[in-house]
Amino acid sequence: MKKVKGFIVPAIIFCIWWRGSELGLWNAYIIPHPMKVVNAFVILFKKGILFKHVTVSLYRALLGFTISFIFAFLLAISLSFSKNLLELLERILDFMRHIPPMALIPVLILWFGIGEMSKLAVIILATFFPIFLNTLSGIMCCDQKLIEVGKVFGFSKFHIYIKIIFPQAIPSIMVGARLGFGYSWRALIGAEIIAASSGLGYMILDAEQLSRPDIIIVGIFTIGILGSTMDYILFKCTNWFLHWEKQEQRGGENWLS
Amino acid sequence: MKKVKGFIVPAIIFCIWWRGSELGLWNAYIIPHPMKVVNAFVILFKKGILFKHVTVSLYRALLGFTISFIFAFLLAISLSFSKNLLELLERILDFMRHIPPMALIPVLILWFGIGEMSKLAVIILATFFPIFLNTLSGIMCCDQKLIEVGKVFGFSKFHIYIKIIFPQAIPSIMVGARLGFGYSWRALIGAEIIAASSGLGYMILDAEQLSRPDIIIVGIFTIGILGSTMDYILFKCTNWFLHWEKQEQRGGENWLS
Amino acid sequence: NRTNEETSASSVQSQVETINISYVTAPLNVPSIIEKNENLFEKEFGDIKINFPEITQGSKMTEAIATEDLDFCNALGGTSAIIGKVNGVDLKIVGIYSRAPKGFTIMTNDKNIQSVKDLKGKKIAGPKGTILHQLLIAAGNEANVSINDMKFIQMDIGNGVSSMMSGNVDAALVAGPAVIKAQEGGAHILRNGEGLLDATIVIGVRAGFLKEHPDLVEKYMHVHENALKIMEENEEKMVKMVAEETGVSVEEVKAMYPWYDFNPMITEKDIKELEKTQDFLFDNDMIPEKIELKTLLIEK
Amino acid sequence: MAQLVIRNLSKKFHIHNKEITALDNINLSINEGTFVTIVGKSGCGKTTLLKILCGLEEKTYGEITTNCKNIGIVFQEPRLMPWLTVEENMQFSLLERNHEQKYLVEKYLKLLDLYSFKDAYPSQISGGMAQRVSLGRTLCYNPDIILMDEPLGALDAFNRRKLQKEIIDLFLREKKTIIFVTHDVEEATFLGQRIVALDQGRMIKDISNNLEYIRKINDIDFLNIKEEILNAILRDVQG
Amino acid sequence: MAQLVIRNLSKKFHIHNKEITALDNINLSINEGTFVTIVGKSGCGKTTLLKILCGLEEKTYGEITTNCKNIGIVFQEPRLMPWLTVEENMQFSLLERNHEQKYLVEKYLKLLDLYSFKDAYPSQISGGMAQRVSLGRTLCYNPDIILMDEPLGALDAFNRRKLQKEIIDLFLREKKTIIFVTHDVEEATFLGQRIVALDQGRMIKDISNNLEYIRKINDIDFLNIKEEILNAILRDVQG
Ligand SMILES: Nc1ncnc2c1ncn2[C@@H]1O[C@H](COP(=O)(O)OP(=O)(O)OP(=O)(O)O)[C@@H](O)[C@H]1O
Ligand SMILES: Nc1ncnc2c1ncn2[C@@H]1O[C@H](COP(=O)(O)OP(=O)(O)OP(=O)(O)O)[C@@H](O)[C@H]1O
Ligand SMILES: [Mg+2]
Ligand SMILES: [Mg+2]
Repeated sequence: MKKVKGFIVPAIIFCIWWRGSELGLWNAYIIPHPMKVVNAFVILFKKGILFKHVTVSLYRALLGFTISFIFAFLLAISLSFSKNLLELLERILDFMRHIPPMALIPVLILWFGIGEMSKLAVIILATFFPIFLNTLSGIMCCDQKLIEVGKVFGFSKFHIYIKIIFPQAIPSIMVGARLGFGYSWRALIGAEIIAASSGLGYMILDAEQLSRPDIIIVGIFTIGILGSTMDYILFKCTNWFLHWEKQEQRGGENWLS
Repeated sequence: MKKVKGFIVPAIIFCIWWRGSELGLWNAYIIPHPMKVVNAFVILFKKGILFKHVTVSLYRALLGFTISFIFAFLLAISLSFSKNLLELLERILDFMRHIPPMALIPVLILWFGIGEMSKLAVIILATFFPIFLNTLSGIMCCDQKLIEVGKVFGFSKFHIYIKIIFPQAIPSIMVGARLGFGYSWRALIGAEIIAASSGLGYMILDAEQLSRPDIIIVGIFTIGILGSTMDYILFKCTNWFLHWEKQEQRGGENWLS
Repeated sequence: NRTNEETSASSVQSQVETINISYVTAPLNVPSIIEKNENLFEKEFGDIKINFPEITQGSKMTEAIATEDLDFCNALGGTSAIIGKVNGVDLKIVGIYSRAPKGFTIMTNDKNIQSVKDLKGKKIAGPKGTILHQLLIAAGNEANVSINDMKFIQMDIGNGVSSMMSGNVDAALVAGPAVIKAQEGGAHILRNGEGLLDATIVIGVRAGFLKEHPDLVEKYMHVHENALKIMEENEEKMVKMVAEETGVSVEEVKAMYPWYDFNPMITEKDIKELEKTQDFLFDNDMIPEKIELKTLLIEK
Repeated sequence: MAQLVIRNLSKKFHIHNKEITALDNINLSINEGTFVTIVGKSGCGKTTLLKILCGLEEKTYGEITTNCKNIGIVFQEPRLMPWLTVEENMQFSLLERNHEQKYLVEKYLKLLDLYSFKDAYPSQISGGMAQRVSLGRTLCYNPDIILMDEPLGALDAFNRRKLQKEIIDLFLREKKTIIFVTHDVEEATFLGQRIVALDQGRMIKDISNNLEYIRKINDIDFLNIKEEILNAILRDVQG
Repeated sequence: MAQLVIRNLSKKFHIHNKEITALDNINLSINEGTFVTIVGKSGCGKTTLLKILCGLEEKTYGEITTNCKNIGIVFQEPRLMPWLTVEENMQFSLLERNHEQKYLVEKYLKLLDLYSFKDAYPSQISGGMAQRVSLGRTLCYNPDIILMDEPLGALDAFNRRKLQKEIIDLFLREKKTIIFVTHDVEEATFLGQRIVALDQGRMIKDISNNLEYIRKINDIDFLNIKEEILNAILRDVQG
């Protein structure tokens, strides 16, 4: 029942789209009739083109996300360890946080070439900060009283992190990770500006250049549906793995799932 | 002293840049000599062009951020109020979260034209989710025991939110707002693809078209420095306004500031 | 259909309040720069407000035409015009903006590459589905190098030049001021469009607008011709204006200006060029079908 | 007329599929202006009963009727807002701040010996102080029925006796209904007009205590009542 | 040889620029295997003293020397990890889990009457149970010196007496040094071999209590010692 509810709004939007197209309420060039989009989908699907693009993009987004997650996580931990490092890096990180990755593409090409590396770099630039900042804030806002318990038991810093800080910071880290994952997907377009010949972002860019709104819409739907499905699967697994249900005991609820 | 520390790393990077350019370690077409960039800056500054672009972009980013913040905040509150609404909207929100705003530009043009509205829409699409998700999670993870205190005192939902939930959710909301503000800036490039004739994003795009890497770098620096300065000012003010220092009593620290 | 007629009928009576003309300065759109800087349209159209949205990408311009956010494309690549029209954008060509075979080039930063022949097996970056792409294929054919023997990499001009300068690709397709900048950076031109194609850039108008206000379209063309006249009369002053606007030095503008033929008349040769362009697009799977080019041109 | 009637109240919890009967068929009818103490061992269901009375916990079975809306509770843990000072915590329940209420807050700050700490944050005060702040917060709320869950638990004998007397004073002055939970039989006997003993969720004793305030803890009647309750609870332990 | 020597220990706090002397020139030297109780009114500095001893709070002045590293503390509040069950909380300090330690955890679970709640989460148990879990957690840690900050505060008389006896047993069996903080003079007298009374941060009494375990609370010697401490604290109140 709960599952069904989530599809009411999309269904309504679809109906409006259909009727509106039939009645010619909007420009068919920009928002083509659903049937045209379905046709484009069927063709792309049958030819295996869509599948190829999806695998490539999935690979890029997941890899970029994983790398960002590892880096952001380690950096957040290091900075929470050392106030010195925090002061040393905060200015430059804050600077980086405001730079549009798109503007850096020439520099990325110079450093990483036009292969996978520079595409990954764009994805990482878009993904890094939500994970980093949410993890850092989760760690920093941890209940001092519980940390004291660990200190008294002579825990090493490592064990204090593992046994006290992380369990508390998990809600924050999860928010960061989910945001980050969303941005990984979104960054595909930016990433695949750089000399791509496959991937969903490339497919959309190419369709745009060739004025094929039906393909653009197929691309948008594929990215959106695949993204939210991946997100759902990924975090159901994580939750299961982390015995997340225990969090419920604390009054925390798992949003949007 | 602490302030100075933050500038060590940028200073080192600058030195490397300078020396490397003198020695011709990299392609001057992509990373021009610092002096060339400074010259470009001086010219842009003297002519008042930079100032014009900055005001326009600042206006767009701030307006987009403000609108996003208000919407995200209100939506998060509504969803935390009503489980029904949450279930109704979660699918579509999760879908939206993964769509690249760049892919939506044709649709945005159709709906909002090529004026300010569609530029704002791109910024809002990029800014909305960090604020929304962090606010929602902050509200949801609130300590149930303290909420019970409010319930016993017969507080209305409104007062429970005002007096118990928000003060606790503030660290989360702040993370969301800062992330969101970062993405507002970053989105300028994407936004100013749409028929802009001023703004920092336009300046960079234009310089790209005219192959002027020096101007691109001036643009990157202006965006980065202005962004982190704005962020600093904005949140110092907010902290002051919210008597943030009280948070320190809880062991929470204000990161990156 | 009936609704369409009704709306057009009602808007015939309504006075035009604003006209939106896209403003594109690249590669070296001298007439547009003059028109805007000298307020030529404002002078001609009187009370009507003129907007100059800076939409530079061809596909974005056709989108804006489709959504009626744009009335004129001051300089639209022939390829974009055809692609848009094939996909259902109601667009007409009212004149030729420029022909500049020399303004569109294949460049390389590699001393070992001296002719198009050497591009065999090499990586070439450039914008797909554009005049430059067409140029590459045509040049390849001329030198007996099939496009399949080259590694074509889709990129816009700016990123393509960056990739070439940083050695990540062997050659790039370049047009406009970037040619000069790349030359300054050490790259050299392998081949330009001379003898291969005309690089036709057209002036486009929204078909609906044309139908309702043919008089305004005529006025537009009149301004355009006027701008060309002003250019010839005050060359020194105008070159300076152009240099300022594009960030290119006066000498460079003077060097590039002769590459461009701004005669707005649509000649038989131009139509042939457009046919050639359409063939190129069709042969390379970038349009699903061909159209009768006449439907794209304004009826005389 | 009874102000609060509890009929056949039961409460079951589930922990990992194991059922726990926290309250088992409780029947109580409390008149307006009575001082009831509830005494029992750790885990016997005292807190659960109070939580159900003030609506924070659902009952599994039974009926509760009351004619008053304003029920306040002092929680077992202080539950102070960490971002508010002692004074701000005290006036937490007051949505408007007029002269009268300012006076009230000040009064309780002094009464509870907290005045010199009014600007301190919860993390800066001792455990006993925190408990006093929590008590003061509910007193400032000024409810019709006051539920108190071991409010004097963390206090030393002196402070404890002093506050017991203050609570009796408050009771005599304002004739509020007070339901006071404690694990200390002496405290229950010292305070309550009616003493209810719980064990494993069941009511095992419900006696009235008509001794006059302030009671003498070495008085023979006092000791008798205390003994009776003690025996009831102890018997239950052995039986 | 003294295991723990405290010399001229002082601690000052600042609340809004107001200086508070929490500890004022404390001198104590505690031998290995002694049971020390520290008694005093709310806010007299008991918790602060323990926190400084186990290194959680900086001292303002003075010196502390000790030859043992393993100091455990039972906090005044339970401080349980909300995401762990009772059993997991009990074994929280144990980084490896071998047979011996499993046995230890089980032993204390039973001893503290928590065995049937071992799978419950902190939010599912009563206040008294939580305090017992917290006590058990530190006992499982098995430190050389055990600091206890009112560990029996939320317990009813029966559980309290039972646990007091268990603590004495533990002490007699393992000869640990125990520093036990309480606000209950009787408890202090019942447990301590040496009783230290604090008031407003100053040591006002330091007497030894050589009565044999288990002590009788109606014994005349017992009552005398209790009286002596009570008087010291009371005198201070009046003076
Ligand atoms: N972190 C702190 N910041 C400021 N003042 C503090 C802090 N911790 C304790 N104090 C002050 O030190 C004094 C002693 O506090 P302490 O917690 O040691 O009392 P206590 O003897 O444990 O009392 P109780 O029996 O109520 O727990 C109190 O006045 C308290 O306000
Ligand atoms: N939320 C809950 N979920 C599951 N079991 C609960 C919950 N709250 C209380 N219980 C159980 O109900 C029983 C009674 O608990 P309650 O808190 O009422 O005891 P109490 O009399 O207040 O004890 P104490 O004096 O130790 O505070 C206990 O066995 C406890 O484990
Ligand atoms: Mg209780
Ligand atoms: Mg204390």
